[in-house]
Amino acid sequence: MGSDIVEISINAAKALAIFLMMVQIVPMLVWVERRGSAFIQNRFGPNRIGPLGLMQLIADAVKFLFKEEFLPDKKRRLLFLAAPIIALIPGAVAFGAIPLSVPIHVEIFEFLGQSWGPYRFAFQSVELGIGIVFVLGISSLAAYSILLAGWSSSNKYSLFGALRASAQMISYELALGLSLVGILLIYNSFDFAEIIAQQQGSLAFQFLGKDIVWSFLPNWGIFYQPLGFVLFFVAVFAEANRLPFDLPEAESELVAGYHTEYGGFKMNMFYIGEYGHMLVSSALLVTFYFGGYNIPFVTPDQVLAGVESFLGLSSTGSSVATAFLLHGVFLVKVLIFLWVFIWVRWTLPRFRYDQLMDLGWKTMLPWALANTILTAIIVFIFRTQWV
Amino acid sequence: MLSSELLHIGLNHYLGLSAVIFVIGMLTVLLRRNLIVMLMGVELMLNAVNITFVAFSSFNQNMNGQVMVFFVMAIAAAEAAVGLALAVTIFKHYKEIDISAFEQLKS
Amino acid sequence: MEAAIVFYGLSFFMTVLSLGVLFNPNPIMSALYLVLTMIGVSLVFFMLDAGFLAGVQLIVYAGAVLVLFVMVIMLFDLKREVYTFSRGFFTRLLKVFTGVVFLIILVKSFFLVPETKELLNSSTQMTTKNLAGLLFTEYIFVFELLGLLLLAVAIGAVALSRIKGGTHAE
Amino acid sequence: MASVIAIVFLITLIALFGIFLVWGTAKLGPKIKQSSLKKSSYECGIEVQQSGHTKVPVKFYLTAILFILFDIEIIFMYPWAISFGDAITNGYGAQVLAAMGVFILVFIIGLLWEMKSKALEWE
Repeated sequence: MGSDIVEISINAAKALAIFLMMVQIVPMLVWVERRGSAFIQNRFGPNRIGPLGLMQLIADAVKFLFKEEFLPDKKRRLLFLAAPIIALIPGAVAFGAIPLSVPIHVEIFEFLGQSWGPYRFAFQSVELGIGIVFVLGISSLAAYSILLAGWSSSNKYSLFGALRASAQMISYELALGLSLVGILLIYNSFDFAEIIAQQQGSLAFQFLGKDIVWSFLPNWGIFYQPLGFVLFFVAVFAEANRLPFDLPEAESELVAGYHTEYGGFKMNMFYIGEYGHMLVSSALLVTFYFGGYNIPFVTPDQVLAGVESFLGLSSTGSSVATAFLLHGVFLVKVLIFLWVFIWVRWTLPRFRYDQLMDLGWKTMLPWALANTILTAIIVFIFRTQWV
Repeated sequence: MLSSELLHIGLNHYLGLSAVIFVIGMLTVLLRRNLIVMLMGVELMLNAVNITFVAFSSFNQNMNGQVMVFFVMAIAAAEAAVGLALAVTIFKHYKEIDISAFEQLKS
Repeated sequence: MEAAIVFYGLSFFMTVLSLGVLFNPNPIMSALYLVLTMIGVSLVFFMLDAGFLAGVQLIVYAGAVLVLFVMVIMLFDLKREVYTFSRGFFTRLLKVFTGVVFLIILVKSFFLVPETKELLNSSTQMTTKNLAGLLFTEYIFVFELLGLLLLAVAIGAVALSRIKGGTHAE
Repeated sequence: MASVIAIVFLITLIALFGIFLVWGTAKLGPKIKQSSLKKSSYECGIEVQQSGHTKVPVKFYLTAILFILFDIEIIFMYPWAISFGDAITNGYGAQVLAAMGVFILVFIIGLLWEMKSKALEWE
């Protein structure tokens, strides 16, 4: 395949780094969630250990590791142990398929007396042409960890929590998948990088075959798909089992849902999975509706030229600097959405289960369908060359 | 000579893989007694056929095979839905999922 | 070289996993082995440059059909089976023999297929668009019929789930 | 090929990490003799009412069936959405739109029927 040792090792290191980033962001989010909810509820939150209570993360992790282990009866022990491991996979793999910045171009350089050819490293661990379908497919595997956890716990509350959670996830997956059809109609691509590339600069669209530019708005997907954005946003909450859709762990009815019988780090792994889901959802929201890693009104090429002239680096160096700058922009956008997730948790009350299913099947699905039809007709009218 | 033929992955390798999986699926349908596992065997067989379709389509640069796989997937899912709905109905009636318990359906 | 390693590794795992579906007496383990086989099939599709179908395989099989299987097994609360395989030594032998003969016939017939060209690296994006083009020109009738079929299945499944007791009420 | 290697590598990495964590908690935690009471399932402290597995409402599985069917219809919209722009520029956008219109009509009929037949009602 023409790949040499440098390329392979850098790709492996990249995959490792992105995975570690996902794992590292979880304790931070737990901290933000606890401090943030304390802030919203006018409390202090964890503030004893370290500055601002930041060391609480490490204390928690160590405490989780040294917890006593509970196991249910022998028959289902394998599945009981496998469920938390499976919970990690969808979030991390899906996050690996989302581009976090522009690809880095490395020019030919001399090293160890050999010249190493020009490289192109994508800022993501799995580069696929069909990113959207892959991410949807991988996230739909999250139902298994929940079902297995509930089934193997030998506890009726766990089982019901698991069934509720999986029924909820598959119901909202319909609205999620359908709300993306609008985005696909507008951008005509399954590739995240291509979708982001079409969102650079300021708002420009074709109207009856003529090009129109509105320079006061960035070229973001939300201006093309406001209804799709709302539907996707709500569906993403339900997919991540977050409040107001956290029925599976409704404490008043089901003890703690599917992870009632789990303790220690195994329970924490479910949380890593859930926060990973949140991370992927925020990244997808940013990618589809908020321009991805683009700085508003500025194209990545302009950023690259600016960096090159301003810092005076070589072309490789400026490519790396641009990639990390845009990655920072992406992270800021993602963090804003992660904060929204936490904010919503303390703002809205929980739904009742029949209301939840009604919302998914009878409200979201028809609206997503309406959004699809409307987008198709508008795209048809706007893009056709009416002579 | 043989090793280079083995290392160079061509169409026949994919067809061989699909043949193995197809036969395993077939044996699952033939040998198991559990109705649901038999349905799983049918899914295995359909997937083996899908591999064949995609392999031929990719190696011959002909998209018709992939369209057919798309249809097969849709029909397989419909088949699984109806099959499992029937299985649930039968289970509710006989409290049993063993295929030999359904012999009296004849009468 | 790496293609060979990936292919043989993947085929080995898929064969083992599908044998797991066949031999495991616990239905839920069979279903989980099947999930892993489906993910393997999706990876095979990736290797064959059919990225869109690989994603659809993940969504439809791994994410939907097998979830239904697992749910139904939980619904019935199926335990480890005492009698896994069908009765009769000679019947079993005959069935295995049929399977082996069938495998031999299949493999022999595949070697009749002329060795084709290299796998060209076509862009996945283009393939999906070609697929859609075919879907909406040549296969448009089948496509609409499938919509009707899915409607019929939806109605039928709901009707089947409504049946109480059945026709042979005691 | 590179993408397959990357996916397999990533999944292996995560699985190893998870196995390491599960193994670590099993090794590091205190070893306390597990009594039968401790092993019983947790039901808020009261005695266990029914052991583990109760019958599950058929409702959940009906939802899963309907999900599969609608999911496939949505999957069929994806290639359409991808190629719609090209179809418009090539001048046969109206036909493709009409074809999809019929399909979506069938989808809507299905959805309406499910609503009317109360298959989507949760008590």
